[in-house]
Amino acid sequence: MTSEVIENREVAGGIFRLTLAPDPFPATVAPGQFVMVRTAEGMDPILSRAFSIHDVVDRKIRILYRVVGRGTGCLSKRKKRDGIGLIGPLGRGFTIPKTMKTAWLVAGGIGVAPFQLMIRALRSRKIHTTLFFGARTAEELAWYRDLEGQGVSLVVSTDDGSLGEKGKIVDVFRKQILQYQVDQTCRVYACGPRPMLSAAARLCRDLKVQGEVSLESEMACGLGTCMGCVVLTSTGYQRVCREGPVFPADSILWE
Amino acid sequence: MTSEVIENREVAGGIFRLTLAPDPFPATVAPGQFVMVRTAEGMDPILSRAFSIHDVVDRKIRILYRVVGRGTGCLSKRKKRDGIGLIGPLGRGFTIPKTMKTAWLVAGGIGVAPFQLMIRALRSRKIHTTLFFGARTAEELAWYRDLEGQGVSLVVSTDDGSLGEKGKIVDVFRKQILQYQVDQTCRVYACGPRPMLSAAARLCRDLKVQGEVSLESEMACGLGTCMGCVVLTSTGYQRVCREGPVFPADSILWE
Amino acid sequence: MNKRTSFSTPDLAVNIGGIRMKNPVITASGTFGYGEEMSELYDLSSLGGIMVKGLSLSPQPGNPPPRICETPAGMLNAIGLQNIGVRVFIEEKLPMLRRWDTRIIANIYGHDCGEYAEVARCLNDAEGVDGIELNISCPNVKKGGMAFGTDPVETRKVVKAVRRACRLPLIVKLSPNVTDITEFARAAEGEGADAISLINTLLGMAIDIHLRKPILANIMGGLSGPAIRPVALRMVYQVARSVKVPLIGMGGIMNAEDAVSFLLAGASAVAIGTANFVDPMTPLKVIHGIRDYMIQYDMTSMQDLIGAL
Amino acid sequence: MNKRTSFSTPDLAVNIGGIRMKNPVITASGTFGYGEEMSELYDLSSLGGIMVKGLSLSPQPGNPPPRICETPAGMLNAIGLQNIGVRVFIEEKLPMLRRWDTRIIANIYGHDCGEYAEVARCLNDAEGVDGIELNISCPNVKKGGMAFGTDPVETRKVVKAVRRACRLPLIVKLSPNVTDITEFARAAEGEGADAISLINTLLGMAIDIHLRKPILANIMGGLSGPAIRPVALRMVYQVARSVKVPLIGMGGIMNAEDAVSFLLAGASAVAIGTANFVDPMTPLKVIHGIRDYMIQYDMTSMQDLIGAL
Ligand SMILES: Cc1cc2nc3c(=O)[nH]c(=O)nc-3n(C[C@H](O)[C@H](O)[C@H](O)COP(=O)(O)OP(=O)(O)OC[C@H]3O[C@@H](n4cnc5c(N)ncnc54)[C@H](O)[C@@H]3O)c2cc1C
Ligand SMILES: Cc1cc2nc3c(=O)[nH]c(=O)nc-3n(C[C@H](O)[C@H](O)[C@H](O)COP(=O)(O)OP(=O)(O)OC[C@H]3O[C@@H](n4cnc5c(N)ncnc54)[C@H](O)[C@@H]3O)c2cc1C
Ligand SMILES: Cc1cc2nc3c(=O)[nH]c(=O)nc-3n(C[C@H](O)[C@H](O)[C@H](O)COP(=O)(O)O)c2cc1C
Ligand SMILES: Cc1cc2nc3c(=O)[nH]c(=O)nc-3n(C[C@H](O)[C@H](O)[C@H](O)COP(=O)(O)O)c2cc1C
Ligand code: FES
Ligand code: FES
Repeated sequence: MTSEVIENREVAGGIFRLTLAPDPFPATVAPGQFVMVRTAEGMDPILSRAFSIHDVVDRKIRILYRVVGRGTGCLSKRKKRDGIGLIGPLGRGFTIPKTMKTAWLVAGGIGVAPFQLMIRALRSRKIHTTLFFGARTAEELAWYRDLEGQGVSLVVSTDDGSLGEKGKIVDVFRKQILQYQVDQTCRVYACGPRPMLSAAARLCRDLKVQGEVSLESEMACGLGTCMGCVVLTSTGYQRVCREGPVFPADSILWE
Repeated sequence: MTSEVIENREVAGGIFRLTLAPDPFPATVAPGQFVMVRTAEGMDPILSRAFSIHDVVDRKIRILYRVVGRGTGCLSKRKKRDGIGLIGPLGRGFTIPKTMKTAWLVAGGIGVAPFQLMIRALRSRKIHTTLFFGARTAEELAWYRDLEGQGVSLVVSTDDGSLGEKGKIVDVFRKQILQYQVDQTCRVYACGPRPMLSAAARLCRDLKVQGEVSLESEMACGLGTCMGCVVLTSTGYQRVCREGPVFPADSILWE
Repeated sequence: MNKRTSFSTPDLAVNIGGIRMKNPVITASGTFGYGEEMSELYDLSSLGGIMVKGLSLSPQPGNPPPRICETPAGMLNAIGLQNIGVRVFIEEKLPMLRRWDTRIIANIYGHDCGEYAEVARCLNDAEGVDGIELNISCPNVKKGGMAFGTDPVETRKVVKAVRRACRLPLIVKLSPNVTDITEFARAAEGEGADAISLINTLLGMAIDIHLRKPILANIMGGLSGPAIRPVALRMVYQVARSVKVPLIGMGGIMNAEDAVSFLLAGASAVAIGTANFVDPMTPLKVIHGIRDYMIQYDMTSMQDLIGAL
Repeated sequence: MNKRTSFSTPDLAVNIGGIRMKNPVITASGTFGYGEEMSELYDLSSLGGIMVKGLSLSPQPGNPPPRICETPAGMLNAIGLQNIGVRVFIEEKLPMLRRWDTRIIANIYGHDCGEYAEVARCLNDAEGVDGIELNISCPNVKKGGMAFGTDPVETRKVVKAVRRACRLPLIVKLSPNVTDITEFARAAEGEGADAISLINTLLGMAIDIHLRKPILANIMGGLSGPAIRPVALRMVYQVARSVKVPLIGMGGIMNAEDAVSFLLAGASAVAIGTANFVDPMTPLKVIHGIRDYMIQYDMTSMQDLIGAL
């Protein structure tokens, strides 16, 4: 489907928020799902890029992205009213069991992207939610203050200690969670770099709490047909784009 | 070298005028020379496109182009302040002998592009100049009224007769030139589609008047190194980008 | 020109070595799964045919990731033919696929001639497979794959073995990683192939200069996409001039213009591969575009178009 | 890491089969003319070397136009080796070229072994040629060209003939249009080649669907540019593992990262071809970029980089 750029704003150094009006608007969108985006007109780059759905407002889809390479570089130059090709929502998002009472969201850097929509879903179910958000520098975090007004507790950390606690967000999370009594009504959701996810998965295993991780992988189709995006799980290779991107933390063989 | 887009304006349906500020500005620019332009960022399309230098104003270079394919399509989307890669001026332009008194410019369609700069050169030498300008429709011609103020006689024709005379501009030119006494102080300059150029060349031969034609060809380098752009002349294959794009009309083997 | 006044819709039907297709547009093996996912996007009955992901006798796990890597106007893949095995395909996927009014072509490979033949036999006995595409050209598995497609003697052997094992229309898919593609086409034709499809991917590689290692876990992979189109088109042109069986052309076809150029070069049908990833609607657009082209040039049947260079 | 503190500039010098170059960046044959035009744009002394446009015994008119055609991330060319002939080159172009402090490598071809040898002999006797690159891989001339590069027996013959005819360092340039590139590399090495350069262009084709004819007057042409880079890189990687002579890698190198990947794959130098058309400053940017990469990873000499996968 096609979409129109409503806004493409740099919300922090190198981090953009892109608001798209897809036509037609998809029937359902679940937190943790993603879209495949044609970052450029023409064939350079040729493959679409996957982006978590950051938010849905007013029949618009938002994605949050960091400019790292060719695809995101092109995307950052798209202007208001440009048309952008889009497929989605795709994949399996986060699951929120009926009995759940407490959600811990652990985000590393741009891994925070899917949690805006997730927070909306959790709040509508009145689930007690804490977002642990780690980034390299204060600047990457500062813009995210809007989240504070949304009824979630926010714990932040930076690698350099320039804002919030100093250190890796998983370590901060570990310290805090150890003070809780965890049970089946709690769940951990993590999105970020792979080392962070595997650390979060280990923590979940140690604490015997259910965890879900949102993975990234090189994708060609995003639809499940190319078999390019697989990750090794306890049941063999699974497609990140179809069986994921969200997997039970304990199903991934982190090696 | 790089250049900054100052303006990229659609002056008629599908015809754009692009004003570029090159850095550094070239030492010399002669009418009939061209520039190689990187129409897109990235590699789609990968080759630069050649465009005649349409005009030079205020240390800016102007080109006039019609959107026909991928390259010109991309170019039409470049916005003010964008950076565009550029090489030039390149090639050999029109020659204006000292003894010249009368210039007949014959332009077909977008082939009118180099003649704006040419008219400036001719006028500064006080050479009596007539521009024969043919196009498919009135719209392609109408915007060019600015030329009328510049001290040149303007004769126009359209394929459908919607403006000026009806028919091919070479035929219109033939009819008029037959009324003149041609000698060595007259010269014909033609730019446009190949059939028009070969017709103009035949006319020059018949009337024994010197003619120069500006050719197009598929170009890779524009510099003379790839040997891709050759045209068959009486002295063998010559590079349009180096020995041309302007050739003596009688040197080309039109086949 | 006068035909134009009749406004008759051109007939896009083709017969590829016994497989009758309503139009010449097929989806290439490995780029369309078993059709399941794509059926969520559009009606698969629009397609001339579907070439399913390469099937082997037993299920295969495939190569470790990273399996794909983007390249200029193309991509490398080293999937390693991960698949569910021919038996599970027949039981679980084929019934679903049969619901669509399109031709189902099973792409197969084996580790040796016996295995190739065995896979073909299974499909022959199953209900609802319209043809077999013999993949002797996959660069991403050690045994069974490119070795068969880069040695004419091996090509002959494997085609002969499969030819004996099944009565289904047999398409042999050639590797472009050879000096003279026509030699392999003639070998396949000589052993009774009903059609030839070309090209599979070009063997390529990419390196991560910061990690200082190949990007693909498998080191090398197969290059596909528009980058390889000029090579594919050249091979189709060459092969069309050296065999009589119909050809299915593929390699970097992104739109109807590309498809028409393959048909003009001598292919009787085309397959869309990598383009499915770039725009999943490509096959439908190609079908419409071929029709428009035929109308523009007053062509009434595919015979007017195929090889009309 | 501790080396970093010395801030020593890395040494980019390489020795390619006896040709000592100040840096490993060469301009590829046929994409740089005889250097004349490019010398208007920058100081050619910055280059490691220049491979001049293919030279034959007598001047050649080349193929009729159209000779080039853009393709996705690449281009086809069928120049047909238009050139001024080796004697005119020696008399008119070489003296000018010698003014630059860079290595001049003469790319040569002939219609038969005798002619190849004769061209080599002319260059051997001339003053100021640093090496010979034997083009046995041009797809755009009927005789003399690809035929030599796609048959190992022919390859051996022509390399032997040229080896005998001249004492200059001899580089053999391989065709990628073969099943097993290492076979040709070993053949060249066996006959005394001092270095191997690869790859030449892939044979390709494009069609104008409205005129219904090939775009190139020559029908087929050679595909170059980033589109072919994965294939070129793979071949360099394979050949580096099967011969001992140094390699010059080329094929779609557009920037320093690309060049570094070829060096890591095992090339001792790189040549820039099509990129000269896209951005004539590419060779200079590549030289600087390689230096920056070496500084970043504390490499002091090219030995730290070549083959360091
Ligand atoms: C399911 C899924 C969801 C994603 N959601 C988001 C999101 O919400 N926001 C966002 O910014 N990105 C997200 N990504 C990553 C995104 O798809 C791009 O891969 C990434 O932005 C780099 O694209 P590029 O074209 O700019 O870089 P490329 O030119 O492809 O690569 C440039 C550099 O980036 C590195 N790189 C490549 N792929 C990735 C990757 N997947 N992650 C990190 N670095 C990479 C490469 O190693 C290379 O060094 C997601 C990926 C997946 C699979
Ligand atoms: C010396 C020189 C000067 C030129 N000056 C101008 C100029 O002042 N203004 C201008 O608009 N164009 C000019 N051109 C043509 C220009 O370089 C482009 O080739 C042309 O605009 C098409 O580019 P494209 O990328 O849009 O089309 P492409 O995608 O390359 O081609 C699309 C279609 O356009 C046709 N086409 C390709 N090349 C040409 C061509 N050279 N002329 C006409 N049709 C072509 C193709 O056959 C194809 O059907 C000049 C060319 C040369 C060699
Ligand atoms: C991800 C991927 C998987 C593929 N898997 C197979 C396969 O299983 N069997 C096969 O014969 N070809 C396979 N191919 C090759 C394609 O069918 C096709 O021949 C090739 O990609 C060239 O066409 P394209 O450029 O349009 O993709 C695969 C290609 C890709 C990109
Ligand atoms: C226009 C053109 C002309 C070429 N002429 C020659 C030639 O005369 N001799 C030769 O050995 N290679 C020739 N080549 C091949 C290049 O030297 C190089 O091997 C090939 O283009 C791959 O590198 P690239 O992708 O960087 O261009 C030519 C290539 C191009 C594009
Ligand atoms: S991206 Fe193609 S299967 Fe997941
Ligand atoms: S365009 Fe390369 S020589 Fe003219």
